[in-house]
Order: sequence, then structure tokens, then C-alpha cells
Amino acid sequence: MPIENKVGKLSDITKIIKDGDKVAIGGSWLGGHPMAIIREIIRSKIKDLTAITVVGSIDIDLLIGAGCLKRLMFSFVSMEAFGLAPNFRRAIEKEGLPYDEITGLAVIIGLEAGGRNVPFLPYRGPFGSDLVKYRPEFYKNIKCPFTGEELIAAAAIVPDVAIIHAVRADKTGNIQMEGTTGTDIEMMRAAKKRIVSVEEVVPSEEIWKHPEKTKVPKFQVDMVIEAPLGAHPTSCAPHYVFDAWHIMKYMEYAASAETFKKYVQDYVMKPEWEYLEAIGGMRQASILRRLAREVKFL
Amino acid sequence: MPIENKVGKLSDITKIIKDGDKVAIGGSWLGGHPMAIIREIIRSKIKDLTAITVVGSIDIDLLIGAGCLKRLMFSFVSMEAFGLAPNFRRAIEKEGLPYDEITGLAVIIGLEAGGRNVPFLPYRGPFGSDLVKYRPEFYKNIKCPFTGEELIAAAAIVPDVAIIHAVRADKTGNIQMEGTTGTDIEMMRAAKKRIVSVEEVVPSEEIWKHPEKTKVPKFQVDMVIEAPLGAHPTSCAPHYVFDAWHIMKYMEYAASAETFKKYVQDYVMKPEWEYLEAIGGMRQASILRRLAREVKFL
Amino acid sequence: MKQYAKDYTVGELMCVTLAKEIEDGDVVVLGSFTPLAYASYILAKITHAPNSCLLAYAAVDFRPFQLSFIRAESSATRGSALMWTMLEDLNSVHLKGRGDVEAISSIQADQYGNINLSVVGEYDRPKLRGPGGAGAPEVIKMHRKMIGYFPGHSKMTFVPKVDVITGTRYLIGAQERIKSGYRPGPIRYITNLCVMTKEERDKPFRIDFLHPGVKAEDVVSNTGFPLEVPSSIPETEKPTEEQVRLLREEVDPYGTLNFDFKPGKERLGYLKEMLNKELQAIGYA
Amino acid sequence: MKQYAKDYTVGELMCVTLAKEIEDGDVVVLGSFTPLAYASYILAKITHAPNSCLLAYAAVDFRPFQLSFIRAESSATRGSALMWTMLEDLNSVHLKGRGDVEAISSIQADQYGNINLSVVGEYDRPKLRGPGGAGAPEVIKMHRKMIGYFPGHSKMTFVPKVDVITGTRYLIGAQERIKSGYRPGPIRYITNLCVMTKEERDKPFRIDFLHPGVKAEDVVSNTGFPLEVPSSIPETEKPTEEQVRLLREEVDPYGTLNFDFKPGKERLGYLKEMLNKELQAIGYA
Repeated sequence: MPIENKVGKLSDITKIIKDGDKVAIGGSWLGGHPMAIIREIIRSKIKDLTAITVVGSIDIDLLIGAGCLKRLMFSFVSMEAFGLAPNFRRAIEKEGLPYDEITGLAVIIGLEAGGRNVPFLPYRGPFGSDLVKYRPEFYKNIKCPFTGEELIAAAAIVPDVAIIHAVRADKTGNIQMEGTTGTDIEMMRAAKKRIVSVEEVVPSEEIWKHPEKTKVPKFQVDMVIEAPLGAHPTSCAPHYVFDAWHIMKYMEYAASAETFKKYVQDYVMKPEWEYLEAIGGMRQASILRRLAREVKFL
Repeated sequence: MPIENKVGKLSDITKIIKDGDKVAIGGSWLGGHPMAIIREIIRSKIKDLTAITVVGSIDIDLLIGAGCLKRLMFSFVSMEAFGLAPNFRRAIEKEGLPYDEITGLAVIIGLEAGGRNVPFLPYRGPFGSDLVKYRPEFYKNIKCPFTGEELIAAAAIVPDVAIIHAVRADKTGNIQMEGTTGTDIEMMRAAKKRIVSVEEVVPSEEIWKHPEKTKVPKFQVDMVIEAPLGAHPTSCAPHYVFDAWHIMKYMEYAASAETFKKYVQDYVMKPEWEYLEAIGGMRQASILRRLAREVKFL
Repeated sequence: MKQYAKDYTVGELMCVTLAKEIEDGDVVVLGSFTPLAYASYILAKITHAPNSCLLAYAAVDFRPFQLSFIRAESSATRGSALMWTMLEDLNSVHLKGRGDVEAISSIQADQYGNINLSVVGEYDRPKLRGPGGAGAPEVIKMHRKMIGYFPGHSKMTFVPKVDVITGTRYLIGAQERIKSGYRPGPIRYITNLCVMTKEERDKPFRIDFLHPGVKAEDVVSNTGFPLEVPSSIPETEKPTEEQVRLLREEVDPYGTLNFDFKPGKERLGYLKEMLNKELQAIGYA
Repeated sequence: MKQYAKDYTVGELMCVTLAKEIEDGDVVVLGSFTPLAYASYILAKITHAPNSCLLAYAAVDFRPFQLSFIRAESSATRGSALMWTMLEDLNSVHLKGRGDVEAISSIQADQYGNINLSVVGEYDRPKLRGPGGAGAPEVIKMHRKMIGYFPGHSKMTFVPKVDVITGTRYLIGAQERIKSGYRPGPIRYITNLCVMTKEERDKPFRIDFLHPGVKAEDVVSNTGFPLEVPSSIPETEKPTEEQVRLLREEVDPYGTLNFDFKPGKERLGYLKEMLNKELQAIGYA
């Protein structure tokens, strides 16, 4: 028997992600989103997705702007210091994009429940929040059978596909991460299928040297794609920082639906290697990596 | 403000562990039990403890034999290939030691619930097991408020104290582990107070070099004790193996209650450094460490 | 004797005021990248609270670092003592109520301890769709203290009742908190005008400190709900010269903490200037 | 063509039979240190199932290693691709039903798929207090297949009804398993006499294979409950010469897998001999 090889190309994602799927998107804030896969979803014209994010930013905004979503589940979507997410705002305020806004812990605990094969998990949840009232399909009251305490049950979340970005993997699918992990690991446990883009595919010997860096076991991975700088313009800590310069440019393009179409043309609808040249190529990559290394402790 | 120093001596454990406490004991099978602390509990004549273990061995057998326990919560206690645990058997078969035998996942999930501040957690538990019937205070049926599915609720377990053994710590209490972790981390989260014995206390700089090896944050640690070979005669993977030779000797002593008293005199009721000499000193330590290093992959 | 600074920005004043909320040994949580909060915690850590445990991104107990607009995440990661996932964070800190402080901000906040990060207007027909609350709706109940900071104290922000309750402190008085298994602690808002505190469900926010030059009327007229106004309100302690020096030279040389206080049209220019300094620092500008 | 070994122990026969249960790509779980199961899985991994994922202690997807009595844990640890806690194991494998095989043993087993690792006799007045089940009571339901191995096939072990149900397969037939969210798979017991399988709640265990030299009557008379005895039962496939060579020279040179088959009074001597060989191997004997 040969050792199985899960390494695919970006264009192979259509073997796993189908129109209408519920897709959990890894990363958090402006960090670690699987942006190369996101761009490939747009290139592949995959439609009617339900995106699931805990704390999303440009990943969600881009998918919304490109028209890939029919629904959104989130606890937070923002461009942080760069402002509110423009396509996200437009789609909800003007176009009525259907969405489920769930508190952050309920998304995390819901994914945990999905991963561990229970339909719910209880916690001392957000009593008093209107979000509980608005989305009863995600929150129910439940009484502890031992103490009688009233708790909130968070409903299990089971994505069809999880997509995350990581530092490295071997071809069998053992995944290493060295920085912010967000809810990536919980998404991988909960989802039915999983795609991981990585900075580098390495021989298994490299994985065995540092098992403590491996965060997802191979049996929770269906496809590995080598995509250097694959989280750009978000970060891959501690290897490169987010690209503030590109994000400022994105915010300009995204200021209107019309100019945003041009962003998609200028940056997304071309091969990934050309994207990497368009955002500044090797020099910009060096800047982002150097900034990530040059930190000063007090 | 000075940087706090949580490093104590073995004899300081009486500041934290009190007669009558519920004590969760880390380690699993013949590995990683906090044996130096266990011996110190016996030396300090701490009494009426309720021990909580998932998969215990000589740690539990020794505490029982020395008369420190008034109750035992466990899913498994055995000397594995060396046989059943002699004091454990005697105490239950002959002396009626009260105990709660709980299925392994219910102990783990119970500790998890204790750590996350919920009185229970649901799972697709051991329906049909007599243990569920015998210990209703640990198991209740619960219905999912979303799907109506019947699940089993495992009751939260909140130890007064958790004791574990680890590889290294800094003086502020950040704890690194490099091998089997069992349920040590869950015990540390669940307990009200925590004591960790470590092979070595190191400057924080050593911790920062490999944050991915740190498994317990300082705010979950109340006392750190340097105790080299502190898991002996159990293992501290991958640094030393269990001491099969000493365990065979233990099994001889433990064959009867009378000879076991002599074990306690000969090995336990003396300073820990003398214990380490009695079990073979530097030569035996070298053997156990060498065996742990000499592994062959196929 | 303390030498108070004569020259400081309102951001610096809020920053040192927030830093005082950190007690030595506290578990301090950071969510989104909020420069003012980062600067406060790092300042506290290198001055009066060296035993505080700072958490941000996946990094636990990270070493205090020099703040920059773009490098907070890699700095925290590279200086951490432990790395964990959000679920491990929940299991070790949030659900347990083990966090002491996590300064939050909000689009709207009201007299009841509610915050709104969801929408302005009706939920199904928003005038403004906000970012959402992330973990804030839940952790403001769980943490020992609920600390908010508001760079623009106005009736737009401090409304009688928020349009949508994204989250709420829920358990306010010490007794109800203890009874429900959480540690007691106040709701305290640090704004560009004052410090105000609410400690009981049935009592209003009270003005504790007025920033230098601010009058109680200024606060009252900019707040959309009734306040307790003590007859004598002390002035907020000014930053010391040493604190200002530490902030400007050590903690935050790029001036990230002042970013939130720049008027809308100046922000982009300020941001570009900060980023250019970062490029210069690595020799790429 | 396969060359079958002429010389093999019953332990080796059971070991290669158990190895056949591992399919390539399976997630295989080890609990306690059970030499025969370890040897089986490692043999499978280096022959027909290189893509299986072996889990033991904290080690995930560990490299196949040479077995010894004392070094299994450090070998698994040092060769692992990932390390996790028992809770992470539950969250990734057990609760999800993602495990394929975890061979268990038991003091008693009955015709219903129940196992007893608790007590022989009455629960509150035990004649024998067993070790307890650890995770077995729960995982025998969750894993795809329930595989048991029993070195001493007798009426002492295979009883009509276990004294205490420590755990049970609970969901047996394919339909009820799928309906409850678990993958279908048989209960299969590999003993020193035969291989027997139960696939439906209402059907008895069936003898699938008889070990060389064993007759169906031998099995029936040593089993305390009714069995389905097909009219023609194939012989268990013998170990090949290559399998025996691999076991003795590569996988298990210390002969740990035969330990369980030694009579009580020989065990200690056998153990000391194995340990002495380990000391010799590192130059300390």
C-alpha cells in the first residue's frame, strides 16, 4: 500500500466544496484566514454558500462582495482599525443578506458540540441578550438534572466543509500551527470535510521533530494545498503580519459596489501566483515577514 | 512588585492539602503519577482523603495501603502487566473501602464540566452500563432541547486539590509537559488548588523558548515543587520509563498487609532523597533514562 | 514625589486610567486589536502589575512588548509562555469566570449594563450594521470586572436603552454575582470625559472622577441616562511624567493609542504615517 | 505464494488474526499497555495498513516501533506526529465514533455484548474486585468495530450473563447503529480457540474460524452461552513465515506478546528474563 497523498492544487477545492455548502472559515480578526482558498472559491464561481465564522474580517467581506454567500453565521465581522466591513454592511443594510448573528461563545461551543457528536452543550450563557431571543434555533434554556440550575444550551454546528490556513503539513495531512489558532481546530473537528492550505508541505520527518506543534491529526484532513502567503492579506503569525497597505487599498475599492467589482477583477480573477505579484511580490512578502520577526520586548 | 515565586518544598504540601480533601491525582496507567507528592502525603499523615483518578495504579494502591483514603473515585486501578492492585483489592474486598466506580469518559467529562463551571455536560454516554444504575449521583438522563435525543449528563467533578507531575516549570508556575498528559490538564482546570511537582524549575526564558510545550498556565498553579524522578516508580515520558524492577519489589511487599507496612517503613517514611538512594540512586536513574531514549522505529 | 505631566493627550490619560484597573496578579484578556487597551495593559505590566497574566490571540502570559500598529499579534505570539485555542481559553478563563479585566467598547451602552455592537435601528432594518459582539456579550458577565472605554462620550453612545442588547452584565450586585458563581466587581466606564461606575442593579452609574477641565455638567449633558452626581467629585489623576515617557518611548512609540481619537478625515493620514514609520524601522521605507 | 509458518505460538496466531482487523486508513486506539494488541497494530502498520493512524498514551499517529515491555510509552511519545490530552482524544475520536478498532479484554463477557471489568460476585460484596473499565465501557459502543481478545477461552470468561455490566456495545445491528449516529460494525472476539462474531442483537455469536487443531465442540463446551455453529467452519489462517519473522525479529524481539499466555507461576520468571534482556540491550546488565 502506498502512503496516501492528500496534496491537491487550489483548483481541486471544487471536488470538496459544492454550491450550497455550509463552510466554516478559519482564522480570526485580521489573522490566519484561508484567503487563497477564499479567492479560489470566487474564481471557481461556487455559489449559495453559508459561511460560518467566529471573528471574521476580509475573508467574509470578500465572499459577500463577490456574491458567493446566500447566508452568513457570525459573531463578529469587522476590518478592525480599518473600519467596518464595507460589503458586509452593504449586503445587510441594503440587500437584506440573511444572517444568524450568534454570540461568540455560542459559535465556539456549537462547533465543539458538532465535533463531539452531541446536539448541544450547556453553559452559563448570555441570559438577557437579544440575540438569544432572535435566534431560538441556536439557544434554548435547559435545567441541570443534578442541581436544577437554569443554563443555556448552545446548538451543535456541523459545517459541510471547514477551510483553514496553517504553517505546514505533511502529505498525509498532519497539520502544524505556530501562532493564533482561533477556532480552527474546533472547526476541523466539527466539519464533515476539511481543506487546509499551508505555507509549506514538508516530509513527515519534519513533523515528527516537533509533534507539539501539530494541531490537527491527519484523519481530520481531506485535502492539503501548498499556498505560500496563502493567508494574505491577513497574517500567519508569527511568520508574517497582515498587509496593512493592501487592506487600505481593499477598503478604497470596497467603498462602493462598483469599484469593488474592479477589485475582484484586478486581484482575484487571476491565477494565485499573479495575485501574489499584484500585491507586491517578493518585496512585499519580505516586508511582511521581516515585520513579524522584528518584535521588541520591554 | 517582585515576581511571585510559587516554588515550595515537599513539606509545604500541608499548606494546601488538608485532611478530608478531595484530591485529583494526575498521571495515567504506570505513567506520570505525582509519586513524590503521594509519598509526602503519607509522610505528613494526611488523612481521610477522597482520591480521584481516571486510570490509576501504584499511586492509588500506595495511598490506600498507607491508610490515607476514606473514599475513592476511579474508572480503573491496576498494576497492569504486574497484576491487580493488591491494596486496592484488599481494601475493597475485605475492608469495605467506600468507592465510586465511574466510567472513564464520565470522569474526564465530569472534570471538564468542573473546569468550565457547569454542573453537568451531556454525551452519548454508557446507556446499559450497571455503573450508571449504581451511581445515579454521577449520571442522569437528559433530553436535548433541540432534537429531543436522550443523552446522559455527567455530573461536574470539582476536586479541592489537584496534584500532578510535569517536566518543568518556571517559578511563576507555567508548566511544561512533553509526554503523556492523561487528564492532568483537565484536573488542573477543575480543582480549587493545584500542586505540581516537576523534574526541574527553570528560568522563564526556558519556557518562552518553547511555548508550545507549556500545558498549564501559571494562574492555574498554586505551588511548584522541584522533585527530580518525582514520578518514580512510574514514568515521566519521554524522559524516563517506569521502574519495572521496583514495581516487582512493590508487588512482593504488597502481597500482604503486614509486609506492606514494611514497604512504607523501608521506602516511604524517610526523606525523599533517601528514597531515591533506596531505589538505586544515580545508577537506576540512568537506566530508566537510557531506556526511555533507546527506542527503535521500524 | 510624583511629577505629573503637563503635556499629555486624552488618549494617554485614558490609557493610564485604564492601567490602574489592572491589579498585580490579574488575568487580563484582549480580544480585537484595540491599541489603547494594549498600551494600558503593557504599561501596567511593566510598572505596578508585573505578575498580571496577559492573554491575546493564542498567546498566554506573553512578555510585555513594544506596541506597533501591525506587529501586536506576532509580538504576543513570539513572547508567549503558552499557546492555546479559543476553546482552551473558554475552558480555562471565560467560562470559569477567571478573567479579571477585558476592556470592551461598544457602539451604544445604556444605564442597565447592556451593550450594543449589533445594529443601530431596528434589528431587521438596520440603519447601521455593527460588527457584532464576538465574545463580549458573554464575557462581560463572566469576568470579575466589566470595564468599558469610550473615546467619544456622547448621547449617541450613552443611550437610555440600547437598540439591541448584544450582551449584558446581567449579574451586577456583589450578592447576585457570588450566588451565581461569579466574583463580584463593578461596571466601570472610562471615557474621554470621566470615570463612571455602576455597582448595583437598582442604582445609576455614578461619576467617580472627572478628567482635568471637565465639569460634571459636561458629563451629564452628554449622557442619555440619569447619573449619580456626588457633591464633590475628585479629578482623575493625571499621567505622571514617567508614565508619559514610558508610553511615548517604550510602550507605544508609534502612537497607536491616539489613533482612535483622530477625527475621521485625519485617520487615514495618521495611519499611513504610522505604517511608514514601521517600514523605516526595518529599513524598507 | 504464501509460506505458512510451521512453528508459531498461540499468541502469535492471535496477534496476526487481530492484525487482520486493521484496515488501511483505520484509526486504531490503544488504552492500557496490552502487548498482544500493540504487536498486532504495529505488524499491521508495517505490512498491509501503512496508512492506519495509531493512538496510544498522548501520542497520535506514532511511527511503528520495536516493542519492549518497558519502552512502549517513550517509543510512542518519541515517534508521535501529535500529542494530546485524553479530553482532546475524546473530542476528536471517541465521542465522534471516529475510532475503528480498540481491542479490549475483559474478566467476563456474555452473549449480549456486555463486558465486566468491575467485580466477580455481587457488586457490593465482591469475590474479586477487578480493575474497572477505564474508557472501555463507553468506547465499545462508539468505535466502528468492537474487538475483544481473550487469551483463555473458558466458561469462567464467557458467561451467560456478566455479574456486572461495566459496559455494553448497546447498539449492535447496522441499522440501530446508523440511526444513532455511529458506524456499523460487528462484535468480534478473538480467543485462543477461535474467532467468533455477533452482528445482530437477536442473533447469537457465530463461530467464524477455528484455530488449527481446535474443534467446534471445544469452543461450544468452553463457552457459557449458545453459539451459532455453521456446518462448515474454515480454519483460521495461520501466520506466514514472514509474519512470524517480523514479529520475532522486528516487532517484538523480547516476546512481550506471549506474556499473557504464560501460566501464573511462570510469569514472573518470564518477566524478569525480558527485563534482563532490556538491560543487556543498553549495556547495563
